[in-house]
Amino acid sequence: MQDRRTLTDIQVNETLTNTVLKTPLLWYVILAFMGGIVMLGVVAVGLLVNMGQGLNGYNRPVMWAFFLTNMVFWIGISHAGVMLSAILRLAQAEFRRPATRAAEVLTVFALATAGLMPIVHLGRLWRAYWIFPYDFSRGIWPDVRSQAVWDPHAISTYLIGSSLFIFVALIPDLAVLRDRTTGIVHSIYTMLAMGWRGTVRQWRLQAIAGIILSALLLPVFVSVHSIVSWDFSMLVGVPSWHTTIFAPYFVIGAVHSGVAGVITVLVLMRWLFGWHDYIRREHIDSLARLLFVVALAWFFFFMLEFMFGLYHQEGTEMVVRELWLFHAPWNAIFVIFILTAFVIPVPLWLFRSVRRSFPLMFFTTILVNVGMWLERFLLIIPGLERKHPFTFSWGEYAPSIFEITIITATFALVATMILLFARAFPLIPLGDAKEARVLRDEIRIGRRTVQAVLREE
Amino acid sequence: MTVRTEWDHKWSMVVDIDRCTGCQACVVACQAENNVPINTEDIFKQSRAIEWIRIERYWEGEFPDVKARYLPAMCQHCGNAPCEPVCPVYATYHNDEGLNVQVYNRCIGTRFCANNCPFEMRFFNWWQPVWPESLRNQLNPDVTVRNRGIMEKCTFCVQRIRRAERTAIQEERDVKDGEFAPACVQACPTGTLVFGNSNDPNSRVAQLMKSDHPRRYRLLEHLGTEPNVVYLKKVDPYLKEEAHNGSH
Amino acid sequence: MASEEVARDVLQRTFVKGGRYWQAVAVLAVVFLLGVVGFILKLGDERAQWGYFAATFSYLFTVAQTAPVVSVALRLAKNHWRRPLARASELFAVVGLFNLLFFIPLLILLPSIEGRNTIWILGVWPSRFYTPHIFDTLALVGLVVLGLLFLWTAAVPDFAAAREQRGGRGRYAFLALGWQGTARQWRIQRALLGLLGGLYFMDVLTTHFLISSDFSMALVPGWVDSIYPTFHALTGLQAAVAVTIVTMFLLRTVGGYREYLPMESFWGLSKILLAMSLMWFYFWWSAFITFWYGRLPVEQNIIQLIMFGPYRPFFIIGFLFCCIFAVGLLIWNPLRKSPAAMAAIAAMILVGGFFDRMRLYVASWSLADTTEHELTKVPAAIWPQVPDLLVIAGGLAGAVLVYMLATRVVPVMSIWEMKELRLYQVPRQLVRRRMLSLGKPE
Amino acid sequence: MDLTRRRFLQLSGVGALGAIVFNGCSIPETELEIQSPVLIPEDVVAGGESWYASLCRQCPSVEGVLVRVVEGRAKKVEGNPEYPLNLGKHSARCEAALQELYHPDRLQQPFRRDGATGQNKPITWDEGLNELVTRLKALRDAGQASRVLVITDPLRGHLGKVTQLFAAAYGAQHLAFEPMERVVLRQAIKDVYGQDRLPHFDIGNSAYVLSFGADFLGTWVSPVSHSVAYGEFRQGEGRGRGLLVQVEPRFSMTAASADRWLPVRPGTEGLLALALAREIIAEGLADPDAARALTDGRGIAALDAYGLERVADDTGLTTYFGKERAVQLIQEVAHDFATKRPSLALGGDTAAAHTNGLFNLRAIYALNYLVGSVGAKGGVIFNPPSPIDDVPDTASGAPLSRWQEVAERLQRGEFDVVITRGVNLVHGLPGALQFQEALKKADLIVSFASVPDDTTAIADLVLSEHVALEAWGDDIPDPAPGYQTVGFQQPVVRPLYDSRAFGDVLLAIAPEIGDDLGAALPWNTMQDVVKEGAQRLFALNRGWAKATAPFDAFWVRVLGGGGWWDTTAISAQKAPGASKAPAEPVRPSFAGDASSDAFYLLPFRSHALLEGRNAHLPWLQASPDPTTTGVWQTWVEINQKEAERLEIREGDLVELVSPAGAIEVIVYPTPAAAPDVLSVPMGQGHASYGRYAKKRGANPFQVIAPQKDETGALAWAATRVVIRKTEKRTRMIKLEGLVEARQMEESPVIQVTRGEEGS
Ligand SMILES: Nc1nc2c(c(=O)[nH]1)N[C@H]1C(S)=C(S)[C@@H](COP(=O)(O)OP(=O)(O)OC[C@H]3O[C@@H](n4cnc5c(=O)[nH]c(N)nc54)[C@H](O)[C@@H]3O)O[C@H]1N2
Ligand SMILES: Nc1nc2c(c(=O)[nH]1)N[C@H]1C(S)=C(S)[C@@H](COP(=O)(O)OP(=O)(O)OC[C@H]3O[C@@H](n4cnc5c(=O)[nH]c(N)nc54)[C@H](O)[C@@H]3O)O[C@H]1N2
Ligand code: SF4
Ligand code: SF4
Ligand code: SF4
Ligand code: SF4
Ligand code: SF4
Repeated sequence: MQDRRTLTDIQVNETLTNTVLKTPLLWYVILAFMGGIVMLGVVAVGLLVNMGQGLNGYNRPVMWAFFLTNMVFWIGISHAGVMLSAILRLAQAEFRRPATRAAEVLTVFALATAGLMPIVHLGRLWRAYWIFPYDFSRGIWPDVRSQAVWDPHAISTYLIGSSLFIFVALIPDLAVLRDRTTGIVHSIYTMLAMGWRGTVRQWRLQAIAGIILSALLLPVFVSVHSIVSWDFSMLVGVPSWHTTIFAPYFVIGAVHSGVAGVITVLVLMRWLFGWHDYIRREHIDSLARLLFVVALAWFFFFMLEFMFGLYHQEGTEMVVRELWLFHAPWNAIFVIFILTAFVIPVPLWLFRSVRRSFPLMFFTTILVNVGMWLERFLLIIPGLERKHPFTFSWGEYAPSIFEITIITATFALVATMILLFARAFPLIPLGDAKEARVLRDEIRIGRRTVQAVLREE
Repeated sequence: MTVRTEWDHKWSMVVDIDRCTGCQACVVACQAENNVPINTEDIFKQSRAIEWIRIERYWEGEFPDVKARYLPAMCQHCGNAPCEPVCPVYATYHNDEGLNVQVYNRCIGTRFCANNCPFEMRFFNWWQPVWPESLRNQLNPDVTVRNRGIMEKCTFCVQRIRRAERTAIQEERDVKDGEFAPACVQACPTGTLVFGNSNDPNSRVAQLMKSDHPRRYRLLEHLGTEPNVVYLKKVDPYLKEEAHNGSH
Repeated sequence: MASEEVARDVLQRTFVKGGRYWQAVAVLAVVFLLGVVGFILKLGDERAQWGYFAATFSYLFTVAQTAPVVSVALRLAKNHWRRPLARASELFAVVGLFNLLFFIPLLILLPSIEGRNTIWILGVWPSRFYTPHIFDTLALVGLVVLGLLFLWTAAVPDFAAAREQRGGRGRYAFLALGWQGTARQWRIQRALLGLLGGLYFMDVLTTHFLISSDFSMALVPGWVDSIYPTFHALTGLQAAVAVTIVTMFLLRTVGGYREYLPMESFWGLSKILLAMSLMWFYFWWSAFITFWYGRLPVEQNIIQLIMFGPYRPFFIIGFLFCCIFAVGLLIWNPLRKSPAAMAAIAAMILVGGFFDRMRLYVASWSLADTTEHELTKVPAAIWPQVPDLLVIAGGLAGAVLVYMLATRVVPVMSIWEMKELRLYQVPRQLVRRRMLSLGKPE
Repeated sequence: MDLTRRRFLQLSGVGALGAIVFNGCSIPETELEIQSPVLIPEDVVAGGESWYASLCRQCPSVEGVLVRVVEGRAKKVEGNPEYPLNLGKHSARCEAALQELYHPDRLQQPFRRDGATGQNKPITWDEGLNELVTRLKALRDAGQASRVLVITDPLRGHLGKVTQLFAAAYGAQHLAFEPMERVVLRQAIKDVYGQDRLPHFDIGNSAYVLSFGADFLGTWVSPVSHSVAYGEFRQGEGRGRGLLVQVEPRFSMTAASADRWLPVRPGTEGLLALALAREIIAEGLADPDAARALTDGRGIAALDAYGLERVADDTGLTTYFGKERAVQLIQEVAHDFATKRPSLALGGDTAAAHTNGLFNLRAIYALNYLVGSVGAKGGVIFNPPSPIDDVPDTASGAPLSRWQEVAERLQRGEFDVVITRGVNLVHGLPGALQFQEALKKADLIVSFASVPDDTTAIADLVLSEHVALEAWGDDIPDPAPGYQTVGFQQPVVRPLYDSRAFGDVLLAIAPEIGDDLGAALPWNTMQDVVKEGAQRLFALNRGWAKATAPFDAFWVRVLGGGGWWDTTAISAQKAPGASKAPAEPVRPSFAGDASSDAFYLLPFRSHALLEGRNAHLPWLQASPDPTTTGVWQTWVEINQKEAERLEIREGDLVELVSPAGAIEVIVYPTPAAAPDVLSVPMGQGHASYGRYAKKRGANPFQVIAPQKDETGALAWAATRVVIRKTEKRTRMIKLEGLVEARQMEESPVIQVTRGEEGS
């Protein structure tokens, strides 16, 4: 049953702008805590710059590890935004409405964080800008054959695109804020609202812009994670990475963790800002169903990846599978990953009661992301530990305190950025909330009342 | 203004495993020649020792029929080097003399190349290399001391190649076979390592790496990286069966 | 049209077929018999010569046995526009029975896995039978059974309607299984449809995985392409949508069901077809770029074998028809809204799909030595002989024939769903605009 | 590069295309453009370089080197291609001469150690020498010159001569110290071949080398010269591939390179040699004269004690291979040794380091008579005497018996002044001798050192010495390459610090101690001494550097060429022929636990650090052991199955306990160790030897019991130890990764062939 309450436009405006106009005390507490962790991370990065990557746990042959694992993870999370906003917008799915803004914001911040990871990982990160074709006079171009060139370009395209996407959707809400603030803040919102008056033409243009951006961003979203996957799958140097399924496997995995991340954030928002009337059971129910399908598909891809590692009976692939299954700590990580990313949460979502429970969805989606982080870890590191038949060089990897600090800080960073965003802009699109209210309908069939939505004929 | 030589050199190496005794002379020679940082105990503990050439020892069999097989391994200067296309900044590229060149100044330390090197021949400077002041006196002025955060690997002692070529230009002649050798080759007492211009059919290296040499093979040939280092198989007259002969 | 009228009309069209129908049946039967002649001519050929036969099998599997998934998936997604086309796609389950005929010779021709690098385990007895034989047969037969059960379950209310019309006796009395339309029966039917549909979907994926691995990839030494089964399944789904569109179009134009098949149904499927065509590129590219960039000699050879070498014309036709042209045309909304255009595009995709199957299967079957570690030499192309052409034509004709005969028994429009549609779709006025209110039953 | 319009269009065209199509398959045109500005520093060579010939002093072989000098700094040491011993090649140790030169802990001036506080006080050379001279003078004047003891490393060439002259003229005792001397080897060569000088083993021309215990490719006698020959022996052009069989209880580097490794029980090498002799004679493959001599004319009955089966049992081969195969192996080796000629038997290291060492070596070297390899190509080639007659051309450390005696005399206070140079007695003598305590009984310990070691640490007067690269010298190699050879050592850099050469100091103080000393040592500097030696060579008027011009031209030639040699000056001496084999074997005896829990302890010279003299050099500390790949530590190699049985794993710290003491070492289980043997590398365990060696690892001399051979030499392989587990663990530091390196079956990186193709 749907537990919706009829709200007026005024109520909508009041409650959804309360993050901006009336900040809860908890906001400051959490912000301070998260900000502190971010500062720790900044110090750690400073030390890395100063002393060298030796502070991390890397070695020969494990030259990539925690940071790139984390990059893949955050890129994964970032895939929720466009997935929900764009696809569901194009598909006119109603349940997307309260989630879009949060998802998009998560996208942008997760993406920015992801983009930081390979930079932090560089040996000479102060030279990171060399991967862009910035210097025409010297004639030194980046090598376009390198995935490390594709990556930053794809990520920055996606980042710019999705920022624009947020902004377009934000304009009407900015106008609301403009009208409710005074002083310097008012003038800033005035500038940002770009003269929004809510005329029919403006609404139509805004809707068209949203659809066009959705359609444009979709291929970008697929390509970003594909390219990230190619960082791995195109390498012949690491046989267990060199597999054709990586691109779609990474993309679907990203959607899996991303949608889970959005649900987590929605539940948190609901709790933090008290938006019980906007983020409702039916919303997370629908998202959970979507997640269920995605999880199945992802698992199918995972199985393929796993099977094909064994398919050829190549020693170099077999040893990696052997590490996964029989050697500590990988076997433990493998089990935890399978349990948390799939076995525990996914069957639970078969139950309506679970799908409609905020705490349970919160915990299951957290589990998913724990599992998905470990999945990336498992994909990346064991392959490097057992790279090639030169068994003489086989090694192992353990993260150092620096890596752990910086990884932790990235989580805090995303949280901090979302909190700051919430302080300046509404996290649920006001217009969408109102539109949803208008397009709601009911049909009577015999004695039953069936919920319905209005669609153009 | 590309550095051009008027001749057609392809520098290659032959490694006759049957001669190698694992004596490590080549290893230390390379470290002395190329300003390789000191591999301290800590560095070894971190699995970060840098040895541009290393002697890999593989066990075979069990006591008492046990064998130790030695593989002197250095950058294979692959003709189709997987490490090259992945470098975003052209810090590693192929030059026109068959060398896989590493440009330290360009490297930003992505370590992409190291991951894609199937031979595990690239070494990263995890720390700023340090020498006690007095030991810095030994550093070879022809070779850059690498900074932290960049990749390095065997260069085929490019500084020696350049010196020999420059001398040859001054004396208006071509570089003679055996006129110079990389440090490891020069050191190797058993003659395991042979270096030279494989484009010159009369050079020793070209003779040894002929495709019909009965013991010729290259590392991980099935990967198609076209290594520029040719190995000559170990001979073991007491081998139980003619195993390990597939090219895979 | 009122609900009662729908039932009467649809059943009428099921029971009584026109002359054109019978003419078509006759022609198809003749072509099928020619195919049988072709098959007999092929007996005794080397395995290499059976590539086209394998391609035909795979194509029928791809198109017909995947088609019911369209109905399954849309049902799960509760699309309101699926109702008119559900049966047309479900009905393809019957072609699966026919395709089993093709499967048997292939099983016998499959080379032993002795000396090959594969995860499959040798069978104990008799030694020629190993896991591919067992699992592939189980999966394929299971698929046929599940498909028929799914079709039956979905059609039970309609059989009951037919039974009523026929006076409660005869074969429809049996097929309707005592359907009375009680609330409990509806619940059971809905649950069964969900269950069988889910199982069918999974079995389709499994079978695509097995067939693509065992009947093509495994025959090429060194070809390890983890996305290939997914690509195979995806092309299957694309073909399934395409064949459904073509069938809908034929039903609309020559079958007389114009009123039942609204533009919206074509439009809905067309978007899916566009997505599939895009994914065609994506999956293909994922494999291609990995091989191409890696530059391993074996992978270069495989690219040569199945893309740019002997079967390049087949690949290009498949690539253009299923991907480039398809995407290029389908991005236009006016085309997507036109049933005729959609049918043309879908037909093109079906043709492209057949070429795609040929380049993959003929190439795989043409390799003599499957025990090598790697593909070191790309063999020359094998072109179809007359018997091959006969077999292809016979196979395709047989499949269509079986489908046409089935429409004689099973109503090709789902009567109960047409009724349902009329309940859940209510026109509404919102301010100044006419809208539809779409009921979403929980 | 001038950018024409056309070129610009070309470039932008290619660039755009390249961006669209990832042109990964070939080097795009543009890459060449990109290459041009990226000139790597190595492309630009700058600066001149000079190469000076000199001698390497990093190990007792003393080989010829060339040193690269740029801007007054030595940059690289390489083998001298002309030098007959090493022919341009060198060992890992050799390079590290640079690190000795630039060692951060080098003594920069003399020190006086305050006995009370233990504080080091820098002093000037004048102060130091003053004290020394005063002291020596006083003792001599008091008629107590014999209370002075001079201990040096074994010195050949003119430095040896100067030192000997000094000691003799003064009346002091002079002893040479080497931790693993060659007393037994010399005695055996003397006994069997009647030679004073070590012979040249002609491995390069041999078809079959049978080595007992001698790690001749690693550290034994002249490893680089052996290795150069070994390369030829294996794959030299125009010859078949030689076969190498190593009989050794430990899996040494040479065993690792051998075609067959026969891990016999320690001390039974001689037994096996005689069994082989018996078998060769029995098969009728032996040289008849030699066979007759060996068996005293009695036929193989004389060798009944060395029956095949019995020896197979006694050597332990039966235990490892099974009776049948063990017997077969011995027969096969005997047969091959006798038929694949020229063949060569050699022995040393562990074979000599037993209480029956001399028995073992005599038996081994006698084998060469049976196959006619004495004095023949591919066999044992005798060396002629030195071309300069009054300089030492053989030098070996004194045997253990002497050191025991010295220790006792020191304890009794019979020595007042002890002068040491280039020796680390505290580290290199068995701990049981308590030599450190004994030394401290002397009034004044004077130590010449460049990097202070354990012995320097207890010295009262520490005199900063030149390193070899700063000093003059020469060498009469022993063994020589089969002909007369003299190597010349010249300073290649100006001395870095306030240090002096040992020889120069002796020459400087001699006249001050007494006029007679001054007269006995009439030279001012070592340079003069060396030059005088050169003059005598010049006078010979032969050899490669023969010059008609004045001596100066000759001098420049020998300095530039690194030495003088005359390939025609070979030995004229004849071998005395085989002598009767002992009727009954001499069996080894072992100190320590005889129970089955105990293991034979086989200490071995580290390939880089040797007995410890190179432990202060970081390159050598970091140079992986050839078989274990261990670095920077002391480990114990133990058979994997034994380790499993004892439940110890790699990285466990265990104590090895012998009657002489105990050391703590790291466990390294290996497939290549006999079950009853433990081997431990030497080289570590310094209390002081610069920052890189200090307090690192353990010194096996601490557990070696002072067992002796009949020559009085230290039988360093005659100790048995038990393993005592500790609860401690650490990481075995090695180059090998974290997984035992074995090749993958389907993709071996080292391909092996049986080699029937004839290569
Ligand atoms: N890249 C670079 N180039 C520079 C400079 C720089 O900072 N960087 N600095 C510039 C400056 S300021 C200067 S002054 C010049 C210096 O340039 P140079 O005058 O070339 O100085 P050095 O290279 O120090 O040494 C010259 C040579 O003298 C030798 N030598 C040492 N002692 C003696 C001796 O007693 N007698 C004789 N005959 N030879 C001896 C050394 O071994 C060395 O080979 O370099 C200039 N060039
Ligand atoms: N260890 C060592 N010491 C030496 C020498 C040696 O070879 N080795 N050589 C000796 C010799 S020959 C010399 S000449 C001296 C040289 O000694 P210095 O005169 O100290 O020379 P540099 O070390 O080159 O430092 C010059 C400083 O000037 C700065 N600089 C560069 N360009 C400009 C400019 O346009 N304007 C200003 N204001 N500053 C500038 C540089 O950044 C640098 O900090 O060193 C002597 N000392
Ligand atoms: S061996 Fe490795 S580093 Fe050297 S060229 Fe080949 S891929 Fe590059
Ligand atoms: S580490 Fe340096 S050389 Fe290697 S890919 Fe990165 S930038 Fe290029
Ligand atoms: S060729 Fe030069 S750089 Fe390469 S391993 Fe040998 S010594 Fe080192
Ligand atoms: S120097 Fe020569 S023999 Fe010694 S380890 Fe190196 S390659 Fe082998
Ligand atoms: S073996 Fe090495 S250390 Fe010894 S003298 Fe020869 S080069 Fe020098």
